[in-house]
Amino acid sequence: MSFILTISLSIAAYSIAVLGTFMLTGMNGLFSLGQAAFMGLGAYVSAIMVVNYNLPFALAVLIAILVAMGLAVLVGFATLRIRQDFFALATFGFGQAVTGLMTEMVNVTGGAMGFSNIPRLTTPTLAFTSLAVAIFFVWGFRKSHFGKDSLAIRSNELAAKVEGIDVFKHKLTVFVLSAAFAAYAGVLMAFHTRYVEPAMYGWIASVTWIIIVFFGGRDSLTGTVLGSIILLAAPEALRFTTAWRTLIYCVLILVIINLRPRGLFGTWELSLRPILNLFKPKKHQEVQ
Amino acid sequence: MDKAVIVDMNHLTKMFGGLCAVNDFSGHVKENQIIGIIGPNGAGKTTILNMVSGICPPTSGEIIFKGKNLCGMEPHKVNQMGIARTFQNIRLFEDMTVLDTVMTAYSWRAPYNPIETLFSSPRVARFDREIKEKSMHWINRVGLTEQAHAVAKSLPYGMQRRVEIARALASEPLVLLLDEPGAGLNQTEVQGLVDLIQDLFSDLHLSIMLIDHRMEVIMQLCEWIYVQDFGKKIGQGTPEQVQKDPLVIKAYLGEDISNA
Amino acid sequence: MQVMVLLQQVINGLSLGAVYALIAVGYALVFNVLKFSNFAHGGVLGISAYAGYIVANQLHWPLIPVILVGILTGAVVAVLVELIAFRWIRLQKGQLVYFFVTSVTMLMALEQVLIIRFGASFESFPYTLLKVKVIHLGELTVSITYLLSLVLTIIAFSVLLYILKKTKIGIAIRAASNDLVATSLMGINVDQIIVATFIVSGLLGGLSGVLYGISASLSPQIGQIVIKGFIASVLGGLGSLKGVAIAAVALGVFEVFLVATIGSGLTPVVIFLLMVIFLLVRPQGFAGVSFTDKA
Amino acid sequence: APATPATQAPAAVEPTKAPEVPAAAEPKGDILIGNLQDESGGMKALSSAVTYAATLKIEEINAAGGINGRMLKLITYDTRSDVNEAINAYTRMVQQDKVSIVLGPPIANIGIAIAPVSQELKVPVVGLFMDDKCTIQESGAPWDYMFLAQNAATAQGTIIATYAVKELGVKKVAVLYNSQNSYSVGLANPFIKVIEENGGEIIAKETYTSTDKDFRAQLTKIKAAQPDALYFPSYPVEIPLIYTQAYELGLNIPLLGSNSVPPTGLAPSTDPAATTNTFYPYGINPSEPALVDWAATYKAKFNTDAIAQSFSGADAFGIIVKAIEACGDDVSSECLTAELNKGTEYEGFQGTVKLSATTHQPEALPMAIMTIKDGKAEFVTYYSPAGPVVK
Amino acid sequence: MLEVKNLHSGYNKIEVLHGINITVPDGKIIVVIGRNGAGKSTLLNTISGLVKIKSGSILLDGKKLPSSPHKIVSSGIIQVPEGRRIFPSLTIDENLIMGGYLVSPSDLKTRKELVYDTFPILRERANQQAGTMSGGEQQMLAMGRGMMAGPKILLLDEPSLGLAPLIFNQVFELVKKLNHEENMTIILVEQNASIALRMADYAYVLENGEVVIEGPGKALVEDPRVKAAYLGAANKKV
Ligand SMILES: Nc1ncnc2c1ncn2[C@@H]1O[C@H](COP(=O)(O)OP(=O)(O)OP(=O)(O)O)[C@@H](O)[C@H]1O
Ligand SMILES: Nc1ncnc2c1ncn2[C@@H]1O[C@H](COP(=O)(O)OP(=O)(O)OP(=O)(O)O)[C@@H](O)[C@H]1O
Ligand SMILES: [Mg+2]
Ligand SMILES: [Mg+2]
Repeated sequence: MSFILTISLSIAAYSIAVLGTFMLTGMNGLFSLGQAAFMGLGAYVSAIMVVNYNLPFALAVLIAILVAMGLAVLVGFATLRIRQDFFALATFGFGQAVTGLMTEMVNVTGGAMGFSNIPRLTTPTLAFTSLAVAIFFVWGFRKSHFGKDSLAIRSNELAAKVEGIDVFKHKLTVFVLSAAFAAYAGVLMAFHTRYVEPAMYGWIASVTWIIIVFFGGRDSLTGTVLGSIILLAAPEALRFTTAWRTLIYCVLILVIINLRPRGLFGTWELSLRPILNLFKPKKHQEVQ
Repeated sequence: MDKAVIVDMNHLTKMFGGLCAVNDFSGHVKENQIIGIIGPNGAGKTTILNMVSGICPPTSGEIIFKGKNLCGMEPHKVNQMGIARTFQNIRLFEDMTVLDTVMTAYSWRAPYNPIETLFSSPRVARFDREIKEKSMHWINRVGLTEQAHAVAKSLPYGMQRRVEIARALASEPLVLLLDEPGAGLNQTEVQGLVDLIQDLFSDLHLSIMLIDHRMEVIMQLCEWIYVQDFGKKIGQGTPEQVQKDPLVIKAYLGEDISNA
Repeated sequence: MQVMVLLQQVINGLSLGAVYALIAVGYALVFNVLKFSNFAHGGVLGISAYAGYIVANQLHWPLIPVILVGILTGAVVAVLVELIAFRWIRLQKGQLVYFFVTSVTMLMALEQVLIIRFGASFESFPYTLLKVKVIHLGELTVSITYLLSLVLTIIAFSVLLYILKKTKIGIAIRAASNDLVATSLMGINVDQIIVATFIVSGLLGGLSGVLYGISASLSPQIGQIVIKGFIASVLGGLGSLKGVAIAAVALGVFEVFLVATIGSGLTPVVIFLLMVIFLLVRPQGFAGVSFTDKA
Repeated sequence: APATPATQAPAAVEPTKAPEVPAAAEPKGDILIGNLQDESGGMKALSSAVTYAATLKIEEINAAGGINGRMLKLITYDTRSDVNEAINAYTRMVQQDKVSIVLGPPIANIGIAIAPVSQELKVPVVGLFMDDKCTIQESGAPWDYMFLAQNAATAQGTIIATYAVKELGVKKVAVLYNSQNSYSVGLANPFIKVIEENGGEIIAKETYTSTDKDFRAQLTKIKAAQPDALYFPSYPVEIPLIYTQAYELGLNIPLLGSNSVPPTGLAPSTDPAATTNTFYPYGINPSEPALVDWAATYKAKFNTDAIAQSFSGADAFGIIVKAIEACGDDVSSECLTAELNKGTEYEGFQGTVKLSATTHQPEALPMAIMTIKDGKAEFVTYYSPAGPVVK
Repeated sequence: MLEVKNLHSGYNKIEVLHGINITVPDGKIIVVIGRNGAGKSTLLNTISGLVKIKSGSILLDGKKLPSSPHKIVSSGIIQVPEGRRIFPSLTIDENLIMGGYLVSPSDLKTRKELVYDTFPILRERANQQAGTMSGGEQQMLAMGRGMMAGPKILLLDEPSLGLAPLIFNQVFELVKKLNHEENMTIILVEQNASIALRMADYAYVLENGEVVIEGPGKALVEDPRVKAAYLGAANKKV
């Protein structure tokens, strides 16, 4: 696979995880330091299913996502009712526990040596279509009442409760969905790099996705997607800066957030309406 | 014609640490009735509404609504059963327009799950359109038509109160709890509010529990009034009775009520 | 013999807890007062540790000046962090959550600064910095750096509690955390108050950085230990420094016992479960104060 | 409207069959050598050693007129010790920069991850990743393009285990290793195996994690088990800590280490009293005059001490250079790979490195057993799994 | 004397006040009334420095006011803001200490006593977290906190909000008392126009960010336009 395609494919896969974080942290203000662990779960479970148990890819993917969602339900159930910073702490602990188990269960996971010999099953088509579907899903989700509920809960939980919104259920739903996104991204990555190791899924990775969401703009889906592409491509683009690379990357983020405290794109959304309107017969013009 | 009791509060007590905010309060609201709760600051009025709306569970006592005890029920359940409220300290959502704010009150009725939003099924579209229309209706009712697309939090204080009322109405409740809706309105505007509540009341067959310190609001609207002081009920009755009650005058109204 | 091993493990746990506690104070100050997770505190800690290392290793300064250098560096870096990562956002009335984002970025950036400057070699404080390293109590040993941490933690906590509860500045710091606008309406210079908060937190960060650097060896990632401060702060309970201290020590003791019984591999799993159980039965945290906004 | 960046997906286009292997390099251009290292991550210290070593060598060669009149150029890409980044970087240096050979990192996980990619891109990697999996496939056959320039972990673990049993006479051994670190795990496993095979007994097996700085819990437990010796294959950050803490807890037994102790020993970071009774295997004997000289040049240039990876890195680079020289005008990946497969002997700092065609690892490279006196490293003997070796 | 001259101000792009002129002589009570959204709070916030001046000026004794809120406070202007804005996680006592941040320690004591005497409930609850107080109690606290500084000029934005009738009267008595006994200049924004206008030395009616009527308070009470728009309910017999 060509270099550009390799990179784009990783960006697409990671963007899906970032979209999960967008729903969870951007829209709902829930900070999870364990999202990467869900990615790891997706990666390990699917890889083990395919490599050790010869399951078909699609089935393995399904199982992996379900496992991640199931664990998200458990973690969410225990922690989403209590204070928000508890959620951050609990997800952090969960992430540590998951990577701990990955390291410990050497017979199944290969431990610190990682799990290799994964076949290359992630095609560019699969990755890019998946990203498109994911974006489309989040877009629809946000436009629906779930989006408004998210905003309401984020800014005043009590008021949201007294108007009938089941805040706990909502948060759980979002958390489980975001876990599914992360897990699926993990699957795509695992079958792309063909090697996974526990160290890939630490809390720093989760934090990176949070940064991406806020960099692009937590109130803008367009911003999140573009921010995600920019920041995921940046390390490659900045290669020429050699050892300064990561520092420059950090400075870039700091500068942008300082200049645009609501993220690069603020609340701006790319709209296809003007384009669509071009194709619409004149008489059908909507009356606003 | 005797109306049936819709919310029955029995021996409600709420302690905060050593402080008894509400002490053995009993009372009820009947169908299509407006009752008032008055009393000095800190008397426990808001706390009563908080208990009814599920925000703070009573230390003891029970609240019967539709044959069920609301105590220990979560706020969203209480709302879904048909009790909506406004807040004394306004609680609006950051960055949301008036319309969006009001629409969220319909969320829990949505018939679709998150996955369906992906396909934008007709159900999703239809529901969203319907609640938009309904929400606009409530916004019109409280007179905020022009402000529908303004960010709720940037509105002047008086209008923010009306956003809260619209949001509560959008829950399509049987019982409406209003905590000082008249605060921050001038004397002419207060009259407008009274008329609004009166209209809503008769159109929607609501039951209303009302807290206010503006006597013109309470006296014009309420059929029955409970008077609280230091957490204790010190009197109840029709507006006329309460106004003449010496205990109430001493604890709450003061000798000279003409200014109020 | 078994008893001695057990006792030694208790000492080990308390020692580790003392280190965590000192790291947690500086973190908790900003966390409790300004209400956001200031991971950049880790960066402050890291830079200070290296600053102490430079004067200890290259200029051969003795312990006390080395610690002072660390403390001062901490204050300076913390103020810089405030200027770079928080000031602008605050002036533009940005939301609090962005502080978390910039603070983590700042942690990474400061880490990178260390990597660029020191990443190519391994550094440790010279062992001669501390003349006596351990105290022997019969068969038991207690490390001096840990004792130092313990004593300094207790002092830092007491001073901090006093400042926050009893002095005007301290109350103003807490007021600022509630409502910046209302604080300025009291005639308080909010900028100064916030800088003051960061200076205090930076002083503590510098102190813990040097001490941690001495007891552990140096690596540019040293700042990530701030996560222990985060854990302790959340478990401690919002608004309570005492709770944070207890939580930090408890964390140290648990870690040591779990490592000694079930091994390091499964320790995070059990810690996670314990944490969840603890949060479920005691949502108000160790300190037991819970503040609920009134409806 | 959906915020789909529609422009994002020229997806379906399969990679056109771009020549995945660079054609024979244009005459007289620089010879490009890829260098896959951690420059901004946690393993920078190890990686830099390799880069520095290669840089020194290149300067030497280029100053002497290059190879066949062509200059060598190192293209270094940062991996941040991140596997994905490493794969991207490798792909990039192969496809965009058209390097014909790559100097690999001293990190096993990256070696393991790169191996299947190298099988596709067909550009050889010579590195220091010590785990067997980096050079040998599941099937037992070597990865065609992966080469290891120092003893594999198995060999290293075996040598110190054998030394411990045979020369130090230890029976009951404790092991303390980092279960999250492939280097540590990779060394601990063969060590344990050899000890047990030789009638020894592992009476305590304790692990720690990468962020740990406090090993007292484990050491207290180990002390209670009363072993004859403790083996701790650890990274350099942890070594002084383990020495110090073991000493403080009164663990007075031989401490067996791995090749991450700095060649100069542990002064001034660690109390010499804590390091007196210690033995570890080393790829080189740092007291050999040639090495001392080179280490001095190295230090003068980079202002940091040469470590084990500097020497083995220099050897890895030397092997690459030797292959390039052998290929003459045709510095293509095919030729270089073929050359590396020939098992040519390379005289390096580590001795005579001869890459086996079946494992792509050096054939039986004896190691120096080192000890520490007054904080300084001291050579004891050369040793191979079979016993002492005289060089 | 405080003079607001041709003041324009507002939020971002929206201009709310369009050329306001107000004169506040020392020792007087000035009342500002107006409908919801007329710009009353914006006016007070501009004086306090919370809202930026777009054009025009605000002069205190002939000198321009400093630009940052805390400096304006040190020049003797204190606002009791709309919606109370007490510090919820601080205790009552600490809230009051904050109110007297710029006051000397001995003054602090006496002023605190004054506040506690005025609102005994605050003394009773001195160590309660302010956020858990009832709405009216919080309003008393906000008022008390404003008194702590002993300002030259006190800006009150709807101080009667949520107060029970008895306390309500007490607050207005307090305003008069502060004005008489401490010679405090007071700018009062109040919805309860009839009572406010009666105590005003001079009053302004704001509509859509402009002063539409002004005059001595007593005169305005009788003004038919004011009666119709702002005193509606007062005319009805309750
Ligand atoms: N969460 C809480 N913790 C401690 N005390 C509380 C809490 N909530 C309310 N209180 C106290 O309970 C008492 C009753 O408060 P409540 O808000 O019900 O009064 P209210 O009658 O609504 O007064 P107002 O007319 O001023 O709004 C007050 O003294 C208040 O300080
Ligand atoms: N933060 C803000 N951002 C944008 N517009 C605002 C903001 N605050 C107030 N406004 C607008 O400024 C105008 C004046 O508001 P202001 O709060 O000054 O009115 P007010 O006279 O105090 O009303 P009330 O009697 O309801 O308190 C209103 O149209 C309001 O929508
Ligand atoms: Mg109330
Ligand atoms: Mg106002």
